[in-house]
Amino acid sequence: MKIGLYPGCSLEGSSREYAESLRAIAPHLGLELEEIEGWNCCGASSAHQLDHTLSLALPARILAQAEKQKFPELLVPCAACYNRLASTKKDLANDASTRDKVTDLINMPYTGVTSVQNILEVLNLVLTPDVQKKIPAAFPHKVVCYYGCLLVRPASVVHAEKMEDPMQMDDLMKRIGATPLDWGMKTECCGASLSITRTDIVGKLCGNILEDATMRGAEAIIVACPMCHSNLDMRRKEIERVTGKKFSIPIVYITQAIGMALGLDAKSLGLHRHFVEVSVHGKNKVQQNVSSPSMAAVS
Amino acid sequence: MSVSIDFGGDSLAGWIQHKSGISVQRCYQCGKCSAGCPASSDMDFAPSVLLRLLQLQNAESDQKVLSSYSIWLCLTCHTCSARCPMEVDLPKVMDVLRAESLRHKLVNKRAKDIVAFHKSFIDTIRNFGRLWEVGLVADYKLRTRHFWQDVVVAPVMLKKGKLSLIPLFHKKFVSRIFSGLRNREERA
Amino acid sequence: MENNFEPKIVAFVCNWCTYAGADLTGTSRIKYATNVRIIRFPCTGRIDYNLLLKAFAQGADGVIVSGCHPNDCHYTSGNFHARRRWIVFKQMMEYMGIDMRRVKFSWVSAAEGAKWADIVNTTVNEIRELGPSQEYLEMSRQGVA
Amino acid sequence: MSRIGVFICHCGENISATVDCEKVAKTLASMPGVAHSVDYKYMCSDPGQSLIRSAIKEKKLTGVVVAACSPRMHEPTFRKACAEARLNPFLCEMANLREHCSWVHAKGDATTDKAIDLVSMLVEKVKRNKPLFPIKVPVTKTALVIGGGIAGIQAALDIANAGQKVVLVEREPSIGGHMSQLSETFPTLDCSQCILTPRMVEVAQNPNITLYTYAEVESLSGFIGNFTARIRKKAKSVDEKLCTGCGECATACPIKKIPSEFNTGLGMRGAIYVPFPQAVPNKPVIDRSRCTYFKSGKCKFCASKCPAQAIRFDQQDEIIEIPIGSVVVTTGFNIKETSFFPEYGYGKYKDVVTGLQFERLLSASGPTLGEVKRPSDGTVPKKIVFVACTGSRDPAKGIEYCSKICCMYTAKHAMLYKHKVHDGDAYVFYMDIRAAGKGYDEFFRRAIEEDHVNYIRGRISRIYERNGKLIVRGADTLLGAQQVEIEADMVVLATAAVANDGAESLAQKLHVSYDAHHFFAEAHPKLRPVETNTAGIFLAGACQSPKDIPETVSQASAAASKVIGLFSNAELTREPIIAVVNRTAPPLFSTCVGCFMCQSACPYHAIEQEEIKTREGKLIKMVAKVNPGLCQGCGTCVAFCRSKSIDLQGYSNEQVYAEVMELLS
Ligand SMILES: Cc1cc2nc3c(=O)[nH]c(=O)nc-3n(C[C@H](O)[C@H](O)[C@H](O)COP(=O)(O)OP(=O)(O)OC[C@H]3O[C@@H](n4cnc5c(N)ncnc54)[C@H](O)[C@@H]3O)c2cc1C
Ligand SMILES: Cc1cc2nc3c(=O)[nH]c(=O)nc-3n(C[C@H](O)[C@H](O)[C@H](O)COP(=O)(O)OP(=O)(O)OC[C@H]3O[C@@H](n4cnc5c(N)ncnc54)[C@H](O)[C@@H]3O)c2cc1C
Ligand code: SF4
Ligand code: SF4
Ligand code: SF4
Ligand code: SF4
Ligand code: SF4
Ligand code: SF4
Ligand code: SF4
Ligand code: SF4
Repeated sequence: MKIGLYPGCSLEGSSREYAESLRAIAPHLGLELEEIEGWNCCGASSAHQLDHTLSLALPARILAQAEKQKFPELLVPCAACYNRLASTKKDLANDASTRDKVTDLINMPYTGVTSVQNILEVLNLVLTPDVQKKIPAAFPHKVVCYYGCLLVRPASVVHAEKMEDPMQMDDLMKRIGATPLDWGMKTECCGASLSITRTDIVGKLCGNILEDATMRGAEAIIVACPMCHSNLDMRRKEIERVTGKKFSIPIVYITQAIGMALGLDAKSLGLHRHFVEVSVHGKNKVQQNVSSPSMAAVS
Repeated sequence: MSVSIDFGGDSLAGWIQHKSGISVQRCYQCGKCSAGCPASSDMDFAPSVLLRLLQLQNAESDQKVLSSYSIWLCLTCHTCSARCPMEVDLPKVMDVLRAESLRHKLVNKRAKDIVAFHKSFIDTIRNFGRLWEVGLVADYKLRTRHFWQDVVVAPVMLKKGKLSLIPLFHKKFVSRIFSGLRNREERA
Repeated sequence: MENNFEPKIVAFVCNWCTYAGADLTGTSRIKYATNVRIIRFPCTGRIDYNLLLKAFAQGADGVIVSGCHPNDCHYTSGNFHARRRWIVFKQMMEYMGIDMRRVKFSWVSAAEGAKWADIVNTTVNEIRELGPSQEYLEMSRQGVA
Repeated sequence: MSRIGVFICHCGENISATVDCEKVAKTLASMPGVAHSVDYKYMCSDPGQSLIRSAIKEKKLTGVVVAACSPRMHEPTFRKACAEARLNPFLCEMANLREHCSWVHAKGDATTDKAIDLVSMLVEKVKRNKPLFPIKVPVTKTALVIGGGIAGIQAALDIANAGQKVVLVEREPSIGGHMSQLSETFPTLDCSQCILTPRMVEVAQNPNITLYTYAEVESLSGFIGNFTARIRKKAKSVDEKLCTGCGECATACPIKKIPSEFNTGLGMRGAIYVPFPQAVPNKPVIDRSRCTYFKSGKCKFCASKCPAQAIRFDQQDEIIEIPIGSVVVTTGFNIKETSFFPEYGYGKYKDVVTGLQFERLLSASGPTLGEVKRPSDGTVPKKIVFVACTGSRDPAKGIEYCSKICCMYTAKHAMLYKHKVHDGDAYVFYMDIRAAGKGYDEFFRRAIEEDHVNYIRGRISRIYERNGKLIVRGADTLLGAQQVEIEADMVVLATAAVANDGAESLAQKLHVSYDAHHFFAEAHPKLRPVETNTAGIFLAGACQSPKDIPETVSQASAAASKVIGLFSNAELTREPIIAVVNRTAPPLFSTCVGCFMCQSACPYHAIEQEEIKTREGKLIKMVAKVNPGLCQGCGTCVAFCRSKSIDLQGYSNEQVYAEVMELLS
């Protein structure tokens, strides 16, 4: 399956392991990724805070570009970008005058033919029983799946099948041999947009998430969003300061978990880039060369 | 003391309806939004209280809303709207409120960092076309003078290859959007 | 425009709401213009547009159709039919060359005595402004309609 | 040639003060067809009425117009006077000179002219009036009551005790409805079973009541006084005449793990079962979808243990037809399951229960014998949260209305819990307290003041489970919407009361209206609350809207009294103001072209299709036919008929056109 890819800024920067792991597993899933040309930032959680038109124009340009390259489908692995793109698509479809204003700004034709897909939708398609059979090293771990906000809300934009108790990620985990646990924080917010400015709030919210996951006996938290990942993985110090507790549970991208199940090596999945050591691995324990001297300074 | 703020002859509630089609009068103050809001306990007015203030439709409460800290703490997580029995789209209301707060220069003092951050973010996009995290943080620090914040994490990030010190320029992709927006503002 | 033009107006009203409302106008001694003659029907649902055409053909200058409020119909839904037919009504009447400003459709309940007086008075004033109804009368005289 | 008599009333000075009555009478006297025209001070007085009577006789009048007050006031008076003089009462009309003329206009020519118009208009009408005769329809004095909850029980008993026959149809194996599942009832806290069971037994024993349980109405045809009901008696697989209700069969049945409907899934039943010990009739039925024999052809343990040899595996559904005079619909309501509430756990957590399940846990005859225990592990919950308005008043979930009963039963639940678990904590999250009945507010205040239930004003955002506790996250809107988190052992959701399953299809079978939420619609919310729009069909209880027992019972008695009133006549007399489809000589038979526009327009389903056949039985055409039992005389059909084949007696086309012509002549 060939599909357009909009990586988004995080996947080039702080979350490059997400991109690395996605690219590493893609060939094994029969997924051919074609990166969209000349892409720009979608505006993420900031544009709409200050400027409504800008918050539509930035994603619209991306969508128009996808159209120009004739992508019927565009995979948007970052949940935040996905949310912005999908909601822009909806707003433009519903309101002709806004659409005119925005297409005028970006100076590109836009019809809305490209379908915007998040990582769960695409993985659900390509992780077929056939692929499953080929998985050499299943992923025999108790995990909790963390969806956060952006993959499930708002219902008018994201078509998650059960908004309060989504199961797509849990289902994918089962397919690679993991045991997804029921827990309380599946769709709670991690505080993403206040990550830099109110790190204390992020610390508190992430603390709740880590605590619940730990308490349920999960070995890892599976995520599909760079914002969730960086908050839960990199903000441990702040989390510990706010909660007064230490947490060692690793945060693993869904693509990394699938990569480990496929038996790919840690490096190609970018596991060494994590702040918190990834202690889970595929059944045929792959080499975990993740320890780096800086770990001590962080945790 | 209350300054009278002009919303084209309407109350702020009317303005919101005009801008977003949302009627704040639908809210029946059940508090379900505030109950689930992750930021509520740090807010000066819980989300449902903000709506109550808007329902009053007087200049004093309108001003309270626009100068509140709450509107800047809202994470746009949509927890509230997903569960609101009256289907009030609070995050959208928040978007309008923030724009009005800026426009009327009523931004809460405590929120200036948050506004600074969003401004830095947009500036980064304006300048580079894409987000360049080092640039964003530097811009933000210059704006807010919070030089030491995050300093523990950055070196680790650098070490783990999560930050790049040199930006790539993709400015051309967005320059038309920003110049278009500026022209629009000037025309307005 | 003739100043002392006294329009002839026919009111088709339902027995249960508007007729009773007009009774209340009387018992409350609220005064209104003498130009209106009420014809009683069981329900506005009974009124078909041919009757209105007939009235105009006979020289009425205006017509009032009034019944119960949407959910109060004595017969559950007769007035809904009347309302739904109203659209067709309107098109038909316009097609036949009747100025729709001469037709007033309203709801007056048994408790709205003052409203009835008000409707009569405004209708009379409006039709007085419009002057006598000529066109349809002419047409029907010439046998066009 | 018509000979119309015109009588102008002065009403003392009420009319004559502004209308020149003498002039009106004189003008009318010269109108063609008017044989007599006089004015008089008080027409409704005895001398006034005898003026009419003698004129009818002396002048051989063929019609009468009394120009006086509103016909809404004195039409019956004058019609009666005419009848006394042997003039058909429907040949009398009234012109309204008082309310519509003298009282609303000043004295003057314009007023008198209007009066003349009003009278002459009715003279033209009355010339075209036809003698009409009240319609008489016979009445079958048997009432059909559908649904055996407290509403059906009450209605059936009231009708039966008035000496009339009742057929009571209940689709479950026992009557009793939701009330039989309740523990104690607000606002008096008397035991539900204790007050209900005697009434259930009374139903079974009343000779005027025929009870069909495990039965449903297949169809209803006909009209008021003359319905025919087809009832499907589902096969119980037990011969009720032989069965003694000993219960050996249920003990013998190896299938024991079927969630009991009566115990809302908190208890189990067998494949052959009596829903609850006090059931009426207290005889089992076999649930064929669960019975091993019906699935695999083997077992029959029950039959082998039955001392009365009453088990009948070969029993068939039976359809019976019963003539019925009137129907009372009492099919009740249902409540939403916890699975309707994603944010409260999608029915995932065993200790999140509905109010009805909590009733079973409180009930002495329930699965825990009245001890409040958690369904998950049987421990006694020490902290319990009640959530009001769960799904009600929630347009996002499609239910805008207030379920009306839950404020009260939630107060009751919290109270009863505190009575049973003294050291327990009870919290109620609510939005408003709706406790408007007699003694209701006092009742709920008692929960707060005497039983120390914590009432918190706010809605719950979310519930999830952690370490065997239910984390309930709400807000206290009276404290600035401050967040509240409670670690509860159990949560009781006061879930929305909704229309019963099958309500919509039943309404369609009966031709009665229902609202957007499938509750049955009353004819008028204030003045005809227990009638439907279909004459002869009444309703009572929670099938009309959620309501509590006192209200249900009053409605049931009201509906019963309507039925009794109907049955108090040998035949029904109805005003002849109804529609008729014309009939002409062959070969046309009727100008009706069979378009049936009228049929779809009629709000009362009063128009039927009639086949016109040759003597050999060959179909000539289909025409419309009005059922005089159903027609209410609204005339909507007339306005729809393009071929002018259907007309309304008393307001015929001829009559109303004559009025218009005269007015504008
Ligand atoms: C949790 C809870 C607690 C309550 N507590 C109280 C209280 O304390 N005090 C109080 O006053 N009220 C209380 N109520 C309200 C009370 O239950 C109702 O007022 C009452 O049950 C309504 O009676 P009903 O006969 O109209 O309907 P139901 O009790 O629902 O009876 C309807 C009957 O009709 C039958 N039926 C349905 N459809 C058909 C069909 N198509 N054909 C044949 N039969 C059919 C059903 O099987 C049922 O037997 C409570 C309700 C709930 C949910
Ligand atoms: C301000 C207000 C607004 C309302 N609005 C609404 C509304 O919008 N909708 C609605 O449904 N309801 C409304 N109601 C309620 C409504 O008025 C009552 O439900 C209704 O009037 C009750 O009727 P009733 O016949 O029981 O009592 P009443 O109307 O009080 O009639 C009792 C009659 O008995 C007579 N009487 C009293 N004692 C004796 C005696 N000893 N001997 C002989 N005769 C006696 C009285 O003179 C009176 O005529 C309203 C009530 C109020 C106060
Ligand atoms: S949840 Fe909705 S109705 Fe309730 S207080 Fe919040 S906005 Fe208002
Ligand atoms: S969108 Fe904003 S107001 Fe709503 S729950 Fe999230 S943070 Fe709170
Ligand atoms: S008939 Fe009517 S108008 Fe005449 S006296 Fe009697 S009440 Fe008055
Ligand atoms: S064993 Fe026979 S007699 Fe006894 S209850 Fe069962 S069917 Fe009836
Ligand atoms: S035949 Fe059916 S009902 Fe009888 S005992 Fe066996 S399973 Fe039970
Ligand atoms: S009765 Fe009370 S709890 Fe039930 S829906 Fe109405 S207000 Fe809510
Ligand atoms: S509308 Fe007229 S023509 Fe058509 S079926 Fe009815 S009566 Fe006959
Ligand atoms: S008069 Fe009304 S009720 Fe009677 S048949 Fe016609 S439409 Fe039906």
